[in-house]
Amino acid sequence: MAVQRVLEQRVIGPELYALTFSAPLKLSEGGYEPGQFLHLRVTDSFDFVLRRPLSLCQVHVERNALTVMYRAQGAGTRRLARLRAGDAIDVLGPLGKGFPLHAGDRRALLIGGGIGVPPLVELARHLHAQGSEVVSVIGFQTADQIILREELKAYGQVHLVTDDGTEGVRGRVTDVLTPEQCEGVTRYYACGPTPMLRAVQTVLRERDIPGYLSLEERMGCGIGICVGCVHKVRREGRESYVKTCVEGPVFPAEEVVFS
Amino acid sequence: MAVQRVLEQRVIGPELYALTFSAPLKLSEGGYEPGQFLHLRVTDSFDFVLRRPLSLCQVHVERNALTVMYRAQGAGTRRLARLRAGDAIDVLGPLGKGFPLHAGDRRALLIGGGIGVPPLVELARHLHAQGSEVVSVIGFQTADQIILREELKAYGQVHLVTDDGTEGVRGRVTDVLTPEQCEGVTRYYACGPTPMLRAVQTVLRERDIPGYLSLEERMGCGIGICVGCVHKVRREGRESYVKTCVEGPVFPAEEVVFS
Amino acid sequence: MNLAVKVGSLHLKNPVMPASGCFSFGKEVAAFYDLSVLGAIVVKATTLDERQGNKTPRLAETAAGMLNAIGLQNPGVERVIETELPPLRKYGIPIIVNVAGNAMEDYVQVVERLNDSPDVSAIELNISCPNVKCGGIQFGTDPEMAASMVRAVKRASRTPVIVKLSPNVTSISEMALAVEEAGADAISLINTLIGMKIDIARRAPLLANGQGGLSGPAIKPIAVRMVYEVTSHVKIPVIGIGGITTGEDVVEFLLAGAQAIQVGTANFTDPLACKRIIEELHAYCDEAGVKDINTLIGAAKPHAKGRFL
Amino acid sequence: MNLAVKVGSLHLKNPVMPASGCFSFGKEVAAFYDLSVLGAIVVKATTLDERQGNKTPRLAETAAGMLNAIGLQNPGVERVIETELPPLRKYGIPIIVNVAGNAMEDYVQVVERLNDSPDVSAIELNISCPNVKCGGIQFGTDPEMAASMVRAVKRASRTPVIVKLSPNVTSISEMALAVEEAGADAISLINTLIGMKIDIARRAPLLANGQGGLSGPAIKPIAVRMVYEVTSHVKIPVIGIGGITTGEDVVEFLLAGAQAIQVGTANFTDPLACKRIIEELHAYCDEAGVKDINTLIGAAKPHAKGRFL
Ligand SMILES: Cc1cc2nc3c(=O)[nH]c(=O)nc-3n(C[C@H](O)[C@H](O)[C@H](O)COP(=O)(O)OP(=O)(O)OC[C@H]3O[C@@H](n4cnc5c(N)ncnc54)[C@H](O)[C@@H]3O)c2cc1C
Ligand SMILES: Cc1cc2nc3c(=O)[nH]c(=O)nc-3n(C[C@H](O)[C@H](O)[C@H](O)COP(=O)(O)OP(=O)(O)OC[C@H]3O[C@@H](n4cnc5c(N)ncnc54)[C@H](O)[C@@H]3O)c2cc1C
Ligand SMILES: Cc1cc2nc3c(=O)[nH]c(=O)nc-3n(C[C@H](O)[C@H](O)[C@H](O)COP(=O)(O)O)c2cc1C
Ligand SMILES: Cc1cc2nc3c(=O)[nH]c(=O)nc-3n(C[C@H](O)[C@H](O)[C@H](O)COP(=O)(O)O)c2cc1C
Ligand code: FES
Ligand code: FES
Repeated sequence: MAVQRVLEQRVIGPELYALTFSAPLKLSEGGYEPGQFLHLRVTDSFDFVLRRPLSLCQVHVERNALTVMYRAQGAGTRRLARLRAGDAIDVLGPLGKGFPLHAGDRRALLIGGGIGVPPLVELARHLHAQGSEVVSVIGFQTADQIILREELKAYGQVHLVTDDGTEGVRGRVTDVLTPEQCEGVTRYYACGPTPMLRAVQTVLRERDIPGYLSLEERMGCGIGICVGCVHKVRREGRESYVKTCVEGPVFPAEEVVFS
Repeated sequence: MAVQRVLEQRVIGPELYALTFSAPLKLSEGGYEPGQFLHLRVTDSFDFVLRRPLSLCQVHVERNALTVMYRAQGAGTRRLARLRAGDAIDVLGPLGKGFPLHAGDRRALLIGGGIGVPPLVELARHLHAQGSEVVSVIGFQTADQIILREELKAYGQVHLVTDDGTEGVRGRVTDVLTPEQCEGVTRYYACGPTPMLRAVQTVLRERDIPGYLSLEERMGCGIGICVGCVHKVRREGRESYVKTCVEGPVFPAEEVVFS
Repeated sequence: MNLAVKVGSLHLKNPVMPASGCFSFGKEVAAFYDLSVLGAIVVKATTLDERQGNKTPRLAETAAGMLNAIGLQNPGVERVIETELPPLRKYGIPIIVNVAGNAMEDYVQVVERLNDSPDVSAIELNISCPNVKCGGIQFGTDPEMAASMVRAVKRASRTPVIVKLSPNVTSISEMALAVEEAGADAISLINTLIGMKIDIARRAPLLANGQGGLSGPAIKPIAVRMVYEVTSHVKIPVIGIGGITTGEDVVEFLLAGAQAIQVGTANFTDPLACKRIIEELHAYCDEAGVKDINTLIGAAKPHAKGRFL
Repeated sequence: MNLAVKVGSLHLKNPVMPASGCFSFGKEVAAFYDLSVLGAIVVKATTLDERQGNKTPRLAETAAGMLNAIGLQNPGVERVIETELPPLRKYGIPIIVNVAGNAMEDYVQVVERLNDSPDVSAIELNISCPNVKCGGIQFGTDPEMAASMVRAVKRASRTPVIVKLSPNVTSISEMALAVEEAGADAISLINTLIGMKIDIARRAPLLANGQGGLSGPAIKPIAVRMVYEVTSHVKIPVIGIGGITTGEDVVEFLLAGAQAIQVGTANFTDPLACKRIIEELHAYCDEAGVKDINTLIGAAKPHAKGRFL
């Protein structure tokens, strides 16, 4: 953790922002995984006693900088959107367990919904680098919400879905997960709203494809001391609440219990 | 009240600042008195639910701007000190009753202590304009705290006092209020810390000189609705608490009761 | 769109009114906007005789809130009736007079005197002021004393009696049930929580009175909880108070079960607060497609009729 | 300069310790700094059997504070003794175990089990958790029940018993006197205030549990007042808790009468909070010329010995 400098704040859509800041670690030495998150202090005001978790989206090794992409939906993210280049920002992380890579994977399916897409970019880069074929299925409410399509295309095929059909296929991401489409997929990785994750888990369990889900729970500390961020998992037949900030946010799909 | 623009923030000494912002009224039409105060909202954060009262120090009719001078002593004024030209600032006022002018006054004595000096500048200008002779006695803890000496000199003689004698006379402002010095004074005006006001009131009552004291009480609303800012006054033999924000901050010295 | 609500027999054009002690008797704020936009007006606590209140400092700022120890400074019921209330007539909105005192007889006498004023629409019984030695807070923390006070005042009053409760109790529902049972027409809550700030430079309590009442956004979660809890137990209407600063805050209190709300501390931060909040409430209903604000009341409760509107 | 204080028989190298539930069992924060800088460590509430806690969302942010409804999730006393406490030994600081349960027997059994652990320096009796149906809060609001609980636990415990009080009561002094009389070695206060937030989009309480406990800077004035009040009534030492974020906040609590303090929510905002606060406290004493921090304790009270130091 340390106070970092904002390098850039870019508007990437309606209420959508890309924030780039100096990294709190030496990126050339590694020490991060795709799927991890950064826990950002909004301001030094008591208006925000809790930090905001945002997924690591892009890593800039040359500049030793990190980019997160977010929707300014509530008070804290709206305040973050007021940051400008040169401002200070208190950054904790990268935290948590990211997406595990499996060297032998031939074909990886990446599934992202809305503001769940950002962590997939760095993942795609890593998968591509290890020689896995990357296929992305990304869904948005409507055309103007689309983010990161070009970035993902750099690593493989991208299937676009919108709720209202304004671009790409009309429908939900699961509509694209047909048996044909899943042909040859050795593993999937999904990040997005809970209803999407639940649907993806069900469909791909039927197709017998193992995968990972990145969960979104409200976080207090982000480091495992408040026990606020738990999600239910089933391990060895036993259900229990585990902390998504340290044991997650990414979990093997078969462990995750949605209630 | 309205959101104004900061035009300038100037450091004028250790933890001392001069803040200039666009006026919430048309200054060329009057509507303000020396000795009134501005009630500034620190930020739009809940860290500061109360505004901060600062005396009107200088009026810039050409730019339609106002200057306040203040010491960044607590959290709110320290936050104000972070404002920069171009920032927005929520300004209520000018509020309260300022220093009344008496056209016939030959010689006016202005007494200011520390950060109580600012409202005397605009007062000196008005007194000078109406033809009164202006003599100022201003006291500071130490030399580096001295503010507004030159500004006051533009309107008359200035006697400087410091607690530690680093500049001017060593001692308290009351040490300068000798019978000789008060010779011919028709009225006095004082602003500064309560112990100073109390001492000034005592000394000048002995010299039979009428005057005004500008009181400093903690304010909530600044407009008369919270009854937080009261001070005791004696009127027609009866003591009562009156609101310094609407009936003051300036009161006839003979009314003011210090307990 | 309908913003009008009823609090018992009082008809309010919207659920927003200033809280007692945070609006004086209205005339100062009238310089900022036309008070007829308000749902009602609640004036400063009124006692039988004039009171000077506590020594200063009376105010302190705290995180997202403030402490006050005014000590019920007011000109006494005679002058309130003679000089303070008549100018409010022209706004055509209900005038609620907050009543305080020491002994039960004081309260009853004030209420009787208020019966003679044509300007009073309701009284708000302040049995919860933490800032005076004998300011009625004992009536606000003991259910039986509260009930006997309410019975006495109800007998005496021509107008509806709203009982303002203190949050400084183990069970707010018990207090609420006691005053409902005793005949209260409505309940308002919460008054301030007892707090303190130490001036570390002087090594002494900052307020001259030592402790004071905590108000502002800091206390909102406690107020919402108490409104939710009380409205689950009593049938009389509840007026929510505590930290309300925006139109969305009003919606939160209505959803929790409040029939109307009061705005206190926010008036100090922003003299236009009540007017702005009414406008924000209007805008919220517009955007959220709320045709009648009454459909929001209690809608956050399980099985609430309004829940799935 | 001396920062060391005593809480009964416990010797602390400084008055700063993390609050229960806001530091888990220490190992996570140990990745950020050496825990041996702390005055003591207070671990998460421990119950007889493992508990899963409440559904999510368990957290909500409020003005200058937060609500939590964790519901005492913990691995149970066995695992706490076996796996959580031993790694803390190496820091050489007192380890205080916060104990919770439903019935009195639960508490007694946990305490008896803890007697066998060489790592436990004291227990903190949590009779004030608002977030579980039978989480002991009934013991925290009734002086007689609290007293009988304290007597039973004192009989059972090998180590000193600190009783943690709930602020959700009409009279905190009455509670404090009852537990002192029953043999408590020290008192810690305050636990969280009961609050609620409504999610206006969903028109339902935001927390899965409905209500939760309010903590953070918002509650500091209430906590300071209660510490001031309780230390004016009891003779046993009091540990102050509530919204502490800076070294100056610690000074405020000490001046109000606290012998030591705990830091809760601030650990979430800043994992280094306790360490930073200790450094700030050190710097404050340096600047203010405080040679022995004990001279600050209670110094804000009238006629306090330390008042004019
Ligand atoms: C591991 C993780 C990674 C995330 N990555 C991203 C990302 O890359 N881009 C992005 O736009 N969003 C991401 N989110 C969601 C993001 O954290 C929330 O949108 C954000 O915290 C909301 O804060 P706010 O100030 O806008 O809302 P407020 O309502 O003011 O927030 C109040 C509190 O609730 C929490 N909260 C509110 N909504 C959510 C939510 N949906 N998920 C988790 N906490 C919430 C806040 O963190 C805060 O503690 C991620 C969440 C998690 C858990
Ligand atoms: C009518 C009037 C005119 C003033 N003019 C000036 C001026 O021109 N320049 C200047 O430097 N100061 C002036 N002051 C004092 C100034 O208002 C305080 O220094 C300032 O409010 C302190 O705020 P803070 O955020 O630094 O302190 P904090 O301690 O954070 O303030 C907390 C609360 O206490 C109040 N408060 C604290 N100290 C004082 C104080 N000494 N007087 C009044 N309220 C206080 C604050 O307004 C706030 O409500 C004036 C005060 C009054 C009443
Ligand atoms: C300065 C001040 C004075 C108050 N005076 C009274 C009063 O006279 N009578 C009363 O019933 N409540 C009084 N209150 C309490 C408020 O009416 C209200 O219940 C409380 O402040 C909580 O609301 P808020 O958080 O919106 O301020 C006063 C509050 C403040 C801050
Ligand atoms: C997430 C969370 C969990 C808590 N868990 C416990 C607990 O297990 N036992 C307990 O006695 N208090 C618990 N508390 C209360 C704190 O120990 C403390 O009393 C309270 O938060 C006030 O301090 P603060 O304002 O510094 O947070 C918890 C508080 C929070 C915020
Ligand atoms: S966010 Fe605190 S334990 Fe996970
Ligand atoms: S500051 Fe509120 S009445 Fe004067």
